[in-house]
Amino acid sequence: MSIWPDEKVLTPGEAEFDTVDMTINIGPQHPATHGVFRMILRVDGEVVVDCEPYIGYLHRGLEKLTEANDYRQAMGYWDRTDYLAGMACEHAYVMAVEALAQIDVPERAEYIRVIMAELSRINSHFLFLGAFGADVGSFGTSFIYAWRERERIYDLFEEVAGDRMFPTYMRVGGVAMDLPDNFEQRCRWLLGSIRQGIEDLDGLLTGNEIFVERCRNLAPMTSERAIALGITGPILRSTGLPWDLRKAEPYSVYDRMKFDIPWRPDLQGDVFDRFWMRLSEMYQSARIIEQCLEQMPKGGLVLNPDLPKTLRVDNGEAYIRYEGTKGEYGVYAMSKGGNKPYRMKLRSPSFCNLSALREMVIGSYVADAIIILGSLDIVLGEVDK
Amino acid sequence: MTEAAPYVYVPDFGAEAERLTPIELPVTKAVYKVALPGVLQVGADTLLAISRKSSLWPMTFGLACCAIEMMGTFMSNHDLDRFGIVPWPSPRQSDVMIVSGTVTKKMAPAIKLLYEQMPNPKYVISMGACATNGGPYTEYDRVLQGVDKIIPVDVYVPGCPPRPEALLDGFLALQRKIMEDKRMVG
Amino acid sequence: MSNKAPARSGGLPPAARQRPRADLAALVRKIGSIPFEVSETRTDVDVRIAPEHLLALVDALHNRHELAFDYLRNISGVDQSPEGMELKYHFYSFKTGYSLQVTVPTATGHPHVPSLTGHYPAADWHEREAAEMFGFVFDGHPNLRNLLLEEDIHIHPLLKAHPLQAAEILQGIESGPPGFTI
Amino acid sequence: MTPFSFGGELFGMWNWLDAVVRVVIVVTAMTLVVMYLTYGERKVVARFQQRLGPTKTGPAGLFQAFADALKLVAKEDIRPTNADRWVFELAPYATFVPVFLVLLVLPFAKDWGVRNLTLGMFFVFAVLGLNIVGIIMAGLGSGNKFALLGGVRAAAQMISYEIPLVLSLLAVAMVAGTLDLNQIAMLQEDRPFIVLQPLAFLIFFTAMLSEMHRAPFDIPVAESEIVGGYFVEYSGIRWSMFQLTEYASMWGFSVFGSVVFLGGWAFPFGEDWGWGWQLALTFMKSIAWILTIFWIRTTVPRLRIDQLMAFCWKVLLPLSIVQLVANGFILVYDWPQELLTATSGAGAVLLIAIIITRSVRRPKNKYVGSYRQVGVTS
Repeated sequence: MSIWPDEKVLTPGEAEFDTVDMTINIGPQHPATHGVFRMILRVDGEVVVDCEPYIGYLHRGLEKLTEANDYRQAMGYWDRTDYLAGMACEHAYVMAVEALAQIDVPERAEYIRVIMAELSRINSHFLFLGAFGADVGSFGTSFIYAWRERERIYDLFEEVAGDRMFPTYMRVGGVAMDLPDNFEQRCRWLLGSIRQGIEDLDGLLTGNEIFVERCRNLAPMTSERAIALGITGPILRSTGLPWDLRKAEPYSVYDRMKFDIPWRPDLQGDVFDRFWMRLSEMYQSARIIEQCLEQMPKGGLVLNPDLPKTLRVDNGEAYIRYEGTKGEYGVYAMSKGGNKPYRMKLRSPSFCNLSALREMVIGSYVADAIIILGSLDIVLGEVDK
Repeated sequence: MTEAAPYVYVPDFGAEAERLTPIELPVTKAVYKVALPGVLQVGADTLLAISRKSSLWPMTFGLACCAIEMMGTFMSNHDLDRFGIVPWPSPRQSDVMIVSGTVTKKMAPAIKLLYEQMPNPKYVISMGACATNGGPYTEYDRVLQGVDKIIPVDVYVPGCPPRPEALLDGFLALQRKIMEDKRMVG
Repeated sequence: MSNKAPARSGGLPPAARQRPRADLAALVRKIGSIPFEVSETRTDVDVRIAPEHLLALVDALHNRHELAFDYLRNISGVDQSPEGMELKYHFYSFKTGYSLQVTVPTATGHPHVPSLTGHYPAADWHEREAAEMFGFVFDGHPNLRNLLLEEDIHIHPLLKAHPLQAAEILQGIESGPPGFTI
Repeated sequence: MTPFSFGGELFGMWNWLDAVVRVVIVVTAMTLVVMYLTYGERKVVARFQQRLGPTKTGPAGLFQAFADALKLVAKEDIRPTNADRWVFELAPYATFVPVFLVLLVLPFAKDWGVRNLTLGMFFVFAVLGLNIVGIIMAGLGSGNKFALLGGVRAAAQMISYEIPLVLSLLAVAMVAGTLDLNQIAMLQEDRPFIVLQPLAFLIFFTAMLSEMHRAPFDIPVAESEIVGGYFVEYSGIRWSMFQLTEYASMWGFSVFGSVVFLGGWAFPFGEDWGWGWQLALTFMKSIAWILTIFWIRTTVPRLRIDQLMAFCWKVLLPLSIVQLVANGFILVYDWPQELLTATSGAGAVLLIAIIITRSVRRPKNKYVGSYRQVGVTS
């Protein structure tokens, strides 16, 4: 009979009523896998018995190519890792090189960098809201609402830095060019439109009975288990542990910013809490941007004037931990003289969060496995490096 | 510590060569081309070409950063639905495959399989520098230097990532191409 | 406005000065039983230890109350080609806020390192990636298979010995030699 | 008598020829309506999502449906090797026939329709069960795991939702007293049955949505989970048959629903304004019905298979049985008709309350990590 899966023939010892586990291949091409991620689910009826994730379909040799280019050329590879928040990855890479080469960054450039990084964070969270709505089934309406704001943020990036997704706007020692003069007024208008966009998506999804029914109490996670598995970012905070690198180990000018980590007494790390966590984090990012706009020194340089022609860095190593959009975006850099980095390792948050997928998915339904994968908000460029 | 023999690095690539063999398209003859006499075929060709041109269904198949720009083209700012272009999840019901992103050698067999699953009058748009010839990742040997090494490509869209307008222009070019070679297509 | 940005202490992000590193180094030295040296990198305290004593050190770091390193941040391999390969572990403790780097050098032809999956489940994928990219062998790892490359491919791309691929130029459209050579 | 009256022959033709002509009229009307439903859906859903639907093909994209249809006809139809042949090929026709049979019985105007069976509603119940067979054939026949899952899910969903559908229609039949659709429409001259039986209307609407796998119940066709459900292996003309079935059943159910609940051709002034107004009435009501289906489809996410079954067996079924019992008492002791509206209205309010309370579910907070007591915050 053609319908029975041929993998497991009923051995005589088995009772004939014993159901045969079917393996489903949620293959590299699947509308809900946000890119090229493959997982083989062993399914008994609708319940997932075992899940084997396969990654590496987008392994483009980030670390090998960084060693083949010098410090300034390699930025083109690093902002293509988390391609939803290009500027945030550039910020981390540039901080790593500055820590190695011990270069100072002017005050105004720090503020510009924080504004751009927080806008990228909002940008990436908007795509999460859109994609998650589509995974749960609302046929793209949440996608379209999210994209209305993303296009406006991309327009602002284009005005400031020249390109929508990967502007390579940040330089070692500062920022490429100063802001256009109407930037502050444009940015305030954008923040208003972002807040309106978040309320629209909040209204569409959060209060929806079916959405809550699908996501509440699904794959809950405790703080200890999350820490042991290496999960960081919104997923760790949604388990109730308010740990954000921007507050735990503040870098750049984050120690002057007043913002709080979204926290509720009844957080239990399930899929709904992760959604709620990212939704409320966007309000905090908007708050940070407003404070940056006020505290930013008006004039002044945006690039360190006394930078050497070719950047040569003597022996040394550094590990920069940066609060990326998905979690702790760590850059381990080692240099042995010369203008090319000797070794640059990316500790990618999606890679670590994804390693916990198997534990969360076993025991849930097939439809839930897709949503749990969506709630991890992974970006394959970062997972496969 | 005894001086161990210097570690000789011998890469072995396993069964990779035959996984990456390119696909040749079989030339097919449409029924109406055989049945209808010559003069009527012209009308049928134009009608079919117009209908194919104005209802191109791409497969939702994003590989990397270009996929985000491809999604941006489907959304309300640069609406592809105006041209009758609706993204469809399954390869069986789609006729355009947009290869948007870096094609690695691990992903190549999957792309070939998807291309074979699509029904016959099918087209391929290679979006972005990575899909066209490896883009910024040319020096790494795990990346396939261009998707046209494994499947025949109709339209190349330059850029890294190309702007949504560039992909829109790619679709218009594909529509012109469909209208031009309407006689050969089976 | 003074156009020179106010000097900050040598470009080090404030995170590096977050916790006084002197007393972390002192605490670590108190683990007397194992031979290791403590030094400083630009951002963390570094402990250099041989692979045989790694498990003992990790036990001490994980279980001692005042150290309590319960978060394995990152495992990166480094190919110091003439004298063999190194592994860099980064730990962080949520209770005390310390972060520590452990360096494990391995001999040239013998890249065997004990696996930490017993203490930290997070180490599973990191170790598989390091094993695949550099050729380390982690003893005691549940399933040490290829993660980022196909199953039947046994190459270690991040080794310095692995060659880069020559960029193809113009794929044969030009009849004569192309204008430039790399 | 209007020329197309049910009983009499058409222009004096033989009986069977008259039936053939009526069927041909209904088929052409159906294909036209289905074509413009696909086009309408894309336009309306695009409008909900702040974008323009198809505008380039034809004056305002009007020929989009023809372009799609012609392209699909000229597509190469693929049959996967491990699909068994005849089950795979006959599945689309097996799903289409029952949906088309429903259209034969519906009264579009006073006596207009192919045949007016005195047991019209009973005929619709009987025919409804058949298209499950076609869908299961498609699911199991195409030898693809996603299709298998889709087919089995569709079977479970449609069989279980048929019972509340039938019970809610029985409640209306009790109130109307007849099963003849034409009579039912005529009885609603001054007061549509939705006023008398709001709970039956709600149950019918949800059950019908799940019979057509639309909106929150589109689990067999969930493209984000099992890519395309049971018709994942179909391409070209066969796949367009499935689309035809889906939109035809949507149109059929809208007209049937408007006849039974919203008064069909009779409600405002059907009797005395002639068949033109009656046709317009049926058309307007079914379009309104279809617009709500599109609206629900774009905004509401998808239910999971076990929640779907729980909702049907634990909520819809008991409510419809209570509804039947209440109707029985009221009609036997012929208490005033207003009591019907009261009981049914209370049931409708209860159903909506049950749905709303699902959205305020508290987390089962049994996972309290030790870090929370320590209160480690930075």
